Amino acid sequence: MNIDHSILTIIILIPLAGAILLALLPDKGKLMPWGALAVTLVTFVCTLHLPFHFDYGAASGSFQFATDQQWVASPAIRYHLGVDGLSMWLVVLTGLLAPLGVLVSWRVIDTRKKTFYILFLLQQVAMLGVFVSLDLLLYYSFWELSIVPMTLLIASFGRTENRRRAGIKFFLYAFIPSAILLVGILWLYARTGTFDLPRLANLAAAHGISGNSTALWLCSLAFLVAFAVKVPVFPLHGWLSDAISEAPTAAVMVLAGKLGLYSILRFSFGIFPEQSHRIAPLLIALGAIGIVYGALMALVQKDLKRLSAYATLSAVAFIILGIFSFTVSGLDGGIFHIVSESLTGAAFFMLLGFLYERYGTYDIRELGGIASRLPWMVTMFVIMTLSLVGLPMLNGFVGEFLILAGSMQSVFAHHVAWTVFATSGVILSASYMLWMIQRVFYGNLGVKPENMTAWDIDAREHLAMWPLLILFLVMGVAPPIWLRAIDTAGARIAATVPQPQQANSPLKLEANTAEGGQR
Amino acid sequence: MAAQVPTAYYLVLAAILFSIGVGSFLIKRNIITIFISIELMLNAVNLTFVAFAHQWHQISGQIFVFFVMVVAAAEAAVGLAIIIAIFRTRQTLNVDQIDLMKL
Amino acid sequence: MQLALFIIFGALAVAGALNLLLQRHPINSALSLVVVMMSLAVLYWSLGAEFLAAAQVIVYSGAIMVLFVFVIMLLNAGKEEKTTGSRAAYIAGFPGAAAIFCLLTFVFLSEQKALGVANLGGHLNSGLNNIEELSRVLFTKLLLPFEVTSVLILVAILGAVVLARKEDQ
Amino acid sequence: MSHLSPFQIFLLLSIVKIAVVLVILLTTVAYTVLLERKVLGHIQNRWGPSRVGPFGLLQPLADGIKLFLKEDLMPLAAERPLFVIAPIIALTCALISIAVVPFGAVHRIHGVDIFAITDINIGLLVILGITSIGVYGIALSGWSSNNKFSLLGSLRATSQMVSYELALGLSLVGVVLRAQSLSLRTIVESQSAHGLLSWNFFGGYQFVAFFIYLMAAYAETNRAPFDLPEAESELVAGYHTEYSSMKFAMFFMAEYANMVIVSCVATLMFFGGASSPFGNLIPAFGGAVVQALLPVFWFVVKVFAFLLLYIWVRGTLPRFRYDQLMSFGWKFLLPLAMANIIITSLVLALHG
Amino acid sequence: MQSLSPNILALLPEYILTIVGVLIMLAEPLLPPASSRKPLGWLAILGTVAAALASWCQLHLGTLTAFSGTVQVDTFSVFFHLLISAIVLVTLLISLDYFEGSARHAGEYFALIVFSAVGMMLMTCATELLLVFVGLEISSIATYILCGFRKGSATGAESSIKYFLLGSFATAFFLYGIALAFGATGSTSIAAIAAGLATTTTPRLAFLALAMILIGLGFKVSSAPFHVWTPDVYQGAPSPVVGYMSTAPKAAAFAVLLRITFSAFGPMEHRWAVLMWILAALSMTIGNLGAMLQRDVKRLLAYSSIAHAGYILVAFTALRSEGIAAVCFYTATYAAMQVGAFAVVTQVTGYDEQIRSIDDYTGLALKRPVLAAFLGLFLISLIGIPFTGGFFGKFYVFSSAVHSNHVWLAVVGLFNSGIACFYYLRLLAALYTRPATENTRLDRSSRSLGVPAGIGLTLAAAATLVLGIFPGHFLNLAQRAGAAPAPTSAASTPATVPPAAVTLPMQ
Repeated sequence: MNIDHSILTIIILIPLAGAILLALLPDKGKLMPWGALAVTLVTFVCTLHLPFHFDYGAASGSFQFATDQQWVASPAIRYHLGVDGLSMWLVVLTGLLAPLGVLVSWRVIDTRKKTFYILFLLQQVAMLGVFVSLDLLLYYSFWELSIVPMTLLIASFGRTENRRRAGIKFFLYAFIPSAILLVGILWLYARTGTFDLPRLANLAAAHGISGNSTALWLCSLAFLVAFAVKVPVFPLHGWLSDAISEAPTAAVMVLAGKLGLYSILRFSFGIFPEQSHRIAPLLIALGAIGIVYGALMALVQKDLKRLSAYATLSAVAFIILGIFSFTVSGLDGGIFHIVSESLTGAAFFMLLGFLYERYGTYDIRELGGIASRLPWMVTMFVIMTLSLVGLPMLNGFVGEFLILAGSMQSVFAHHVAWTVFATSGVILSASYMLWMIQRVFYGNLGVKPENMTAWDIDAREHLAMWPLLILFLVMGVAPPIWLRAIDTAGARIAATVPQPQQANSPLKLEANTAEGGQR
Repeated sequence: MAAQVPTAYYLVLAAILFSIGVGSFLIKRNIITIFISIELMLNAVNLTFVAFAHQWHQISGQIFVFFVMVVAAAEAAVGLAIIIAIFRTRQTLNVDQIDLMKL
Repeated sequence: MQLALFIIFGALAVAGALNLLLQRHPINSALSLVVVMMSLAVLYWSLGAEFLAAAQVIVYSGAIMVLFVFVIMLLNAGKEEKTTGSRAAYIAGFPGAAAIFCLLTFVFLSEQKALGVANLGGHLNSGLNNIEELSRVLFTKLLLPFEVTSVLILVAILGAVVLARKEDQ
Repeated sequence: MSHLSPFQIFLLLSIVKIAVVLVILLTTVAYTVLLERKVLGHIQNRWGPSRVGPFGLLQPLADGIKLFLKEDLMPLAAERPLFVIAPIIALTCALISIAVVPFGAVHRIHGVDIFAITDINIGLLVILGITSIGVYGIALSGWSSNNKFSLLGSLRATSQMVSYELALGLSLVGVVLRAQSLSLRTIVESQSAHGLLSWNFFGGYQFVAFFIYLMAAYAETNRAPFDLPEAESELVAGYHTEYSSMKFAMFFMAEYANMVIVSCVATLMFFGGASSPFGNLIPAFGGAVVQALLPVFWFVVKVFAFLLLYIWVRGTLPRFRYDQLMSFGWKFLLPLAMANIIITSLVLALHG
Repeated sequence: MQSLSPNILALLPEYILTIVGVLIMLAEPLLPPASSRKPLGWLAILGTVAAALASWCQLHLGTLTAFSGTVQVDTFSVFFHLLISAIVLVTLLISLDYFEGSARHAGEYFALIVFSAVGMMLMTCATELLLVFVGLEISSIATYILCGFRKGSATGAESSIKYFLLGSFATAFFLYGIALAFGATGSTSIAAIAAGLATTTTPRLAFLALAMILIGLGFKVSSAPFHVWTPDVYQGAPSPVVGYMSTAPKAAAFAVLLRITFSAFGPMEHRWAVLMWILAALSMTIGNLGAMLQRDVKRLLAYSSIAHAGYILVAFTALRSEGIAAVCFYTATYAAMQVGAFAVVTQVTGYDEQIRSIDDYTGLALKRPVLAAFLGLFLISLIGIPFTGGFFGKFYVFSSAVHSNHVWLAVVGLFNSGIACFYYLRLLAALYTRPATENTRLDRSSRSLGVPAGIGLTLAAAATLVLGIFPGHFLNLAQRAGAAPAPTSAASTPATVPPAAVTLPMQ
């Protein structure tokens, strides 16, 4: 039997089995973190199977490593898994971040380790499930499931007394829209009799879902809103700063961005192409506003965690801008940026976590002047910052550049003004990040560093950070490794747009680069 | 002597009794009286059954009434036992004072 | 005759029911209900349900209501007090009851034509008397409900025993 | 009377029947009291009433006049309407039952059966129903007197009557099963074929049922040995402590009227009612009038025998204790009555 | 087995349970007063298992009618038989230890539960409203008593009397409805009513009958606006009883409601579907909003049960077989999680029920992690998170509603389920957060989890999970139940005499 057909199931099952195993083992010493580390590493190794056996030349739109079995006969729910260029790297990314998450939690989590690691692994199961499910209901199941462990992680392992509220807030923000999403899914099923994504996409392309355009429009909105809250897109970000400032580092690393963005790309664009096109101008505008708003808010934060939350908001807004441009480069850039931003964000949160371990605070005013004491720390912070602000040769640049280029080319109205507006976000992000570095690491010694002795990055932390730092560089200098697969997906989505005057674009070159990588 | 009464009149009589029962159920404050109101409602239902049984020439309506009586007897036994139990613990039969559980 | 019976005993029943509603002492309410029940027994008889008329007197008036009176005497229940709850109940109770009454009456009177008229005696099937016919159906077609009633009564007995027994045993 | 319509005849005769029966019943009640006092006296080795009239025969009259002329006391704390209604209920219920009792063979004048006020097909149920209503009289009298002895007495009486009503009703089921009817006439007829031998008591093997009935009936009428509700030594006089004058007389009459009814029912159900104990052994003799009155004679004799039994029992047996009374009713009579029903129905089912 | 008469075969589970109940009743006074009543409990459990097996066997017998057509045992009723047996089983397992320490009439308790199960089972297989009524009363009366089973507790008696009064009130309406249905069609058998309605000359009467029946059964399933009794009763009654009475009688009542609406009043579907729409929307909204205000866990779960009744009512607006299947499935999942949740509550609070509010549950995960994990699972299922039964239940219900074009009802419902997670989460988060001050109340409940209760909890949890992960078989069963034929008027012909046509002369 070819392992290709079961690899995705294996990837999902390993963390699940690990969680069950941990539940049965006694919570003694470091047994839990070691166990979790082993499980996550094995998962990661399995995910690496995907890029090595991915058929880069396969027809655009085909799913690989697919398995398709009946789950429930009636209603026709199928156990349909598969990945394409869009999701493959996200799976790998999720696999990579998990062991890192275990490593950063090593010391922070000292009570109720069992609960923590079980929830963490379940969270991983849910995320992997979301990325590989091709059946709408299966997907929805994982999507909903992903909320629960996260809520519990926030509510039980949050930083302050505010944790319970933050957890519930996160849950409500995530759950209520997805309840409406379920109505949408049910409506689709009632119309078409299938939950299968490829079939739905084909039907959509053939305008075969429903003749009722209003209903279709409402349904697409149900989808989009649910995803947009999870991203979060600008006005729906109410949960983000609370959740990020409360959640433990390992949870924050996977909190924002990926799931929602992937879902928009996969489902909104896949099932409702026309509706997505129609709403694109609005989303472009929201994206641009989000970029600037996030950056401005980050600029005035006094709390590092909140600052990072707004930085995240700004970064995902970039991606929104890119993907809703519906150009090849915008989409490619968006997808690439999802991966790259996740890595950068993870690094950011990990470093913040390290800092907190040492000084017990996120308050910028209490820190300062630690560069001399913690040289490794500051180095890493600076590299991460440079990646985040989009320095060429690092990963952030590739994504941002492609996105801005793509949105310039976009066929939809108002784009140019918004793109220009959004570009200012790049400058703003540089300012708040660098200012943050300046305030935290240089200048006068803060209250905390003065009174506390801290150790520099230790071996375990090195082990966690270096893979990311290396990846920053590799992704910056050799994006085609990633773009090769991503482009198959990006191009397919872009192809749904009635092709207009793309030829006159001044930035054709970059798109070519991407296409070059495809071969 | 052969004056006939429309079945509807019997039904209206039953409706009157039923409504008085409902009103009494809602208005009365003494548990026993409330229970008595329920019995009145059941009686109204019985009258309806008998009237319809007469109209349809179907004995099953009368049998239903018979069962209602049996059930009412069983209910009365249990209900009054419960009432005695509550009187033992609370020393009152006023529903407004039986309010340990409120929001 | 039918009309006379209906008017006399119908009026008596309504009067009893109203008295039930208006009396403040539970024992008076209980006795009013006995009046209602006895009037209904006569009406049953006039509608050809002799057995039910007897059963009404024996079971309802003779057993159930005696039990009520007995419990009222046992608990020495006093007059109802007016409480804050009762004002709210008046506000909800009267309109509710009136609404139900209007609805029911409207339907009954509007369907009056289809419902036919009642005659004294009202024989169901000629040749059989009421009790024979009743028991014939009861022990053939409706045998199961009849048998199941024994479980019902068993439960009631069990319940009465459980509830009435003192806790300290 | 031919110028009267059948309905008018029916009405007229009915009224006459009711009046006659009522007078006879009340007289019987009055003289049962005298009988009781006399018999009790003899049992206790004394004379009993002997001053008023020959052998004291006018004593009931004197008692009646005395009660009638007594001051009618109305306790202050009593619930007035109920206090007044209670004895009326008691007496009315006691008297109404006689309406369905057939005290002679079917004998029609102008189509009207003259030896029964009415013969309806659920006669037995009517008697049971009316008996059960009678409880209200006692219950309400005790409660409305607002006197603890009365209340206790009436509580006792009520629970006693409710308890024994069950056994009483069940004891009659065997008879009904045999006769396959609830009409008292039919029940009597089912026993009249071979005189004494076909009575339910002998021929119908219903003697167990009869004893259950007898005991339950004694309890129902609050008579010794089940006369706890009015146990003088414990409760003053039970539920009628506060009653005086005519109201008291009503209770008194109700009690004795109930005795008469119970005796009538026992006669009808178990001893062939108005049928002759010799069946067809003795050939018919006398004219039509004698033929018509002979069953009445048998009926009266039987009822009288039961009344004597009542008095005899009262003179002989001590009173039960309350818990004994209850456990006797529930734990002995009731199961026995059920067993009797089961056996009777089995026998009937197996032997046709 | 084939040689048995259908009269025995069709009611085999009921017979078994009745016999077991009588045995328990007889054995109770024979046991010495101080001895444990556990053997009686085990006897009841054994009987329930046997009854469940008997129902399972009935599944292979096709459709049976018995007792002159008053009973029809088909996949539909077998489904509910199995469900009720399962609920009873778990309840009994949980209750075994509940009475430990003193006998406390536990024997009667088991007997009452078993008897009430008989009543409910009869309700689900009856095709004659008279039998439905008697069954309903058996189960109701038993439950009234069970509510007041903790004697000397004022809240228990209060809950009992409230349930009793409002339950009887509802019964009167239900009966009135039956009387009017009888008046409109001349029969009280479901098939005959359906036949009679097609030709009725009194349509208004029929509609009134339906409305009255809906009011009566609405009380029994505690759907708004007939829900007023629910919170008080649930709060005061013993916890294992609440778990039982909030599921099994509701399941039976829903079964009856299904039979009455889809079969008896099938011809009037367009009219009652509207009523159901309103009832469903009201129940969901009132239940969820009410639950948000609660601090007492049992009250919270009571309001949540109102909301769940609303979800189930949603399926009544759907097409026949699909709607029935959805109701069956949801009822089963709801039963699993609700019984489970109350099982945990039972374990936490014990007999004296001192641990009431959400705050009392704070930090349960630290003290009793296993119980907290169970409760967490049930709460997650109640919210409707995937891979638990609750999700598939909701999915199926709303999918059936959407399928018959009630999209807005689905929107209302799912929006409601969004609101609902707020209060479930408050409890869930409380379980998993460390209390600000040491929660001493929980220490008192630190009895260890007994084996029977553990089995019961595991069964409920397993059912919740299996229904969520592998719903296939069960859905299949529910669909078979949905496809069961409507009762036919084989033995019960409707009255053919047109009412007004015949007026017999006076005698």
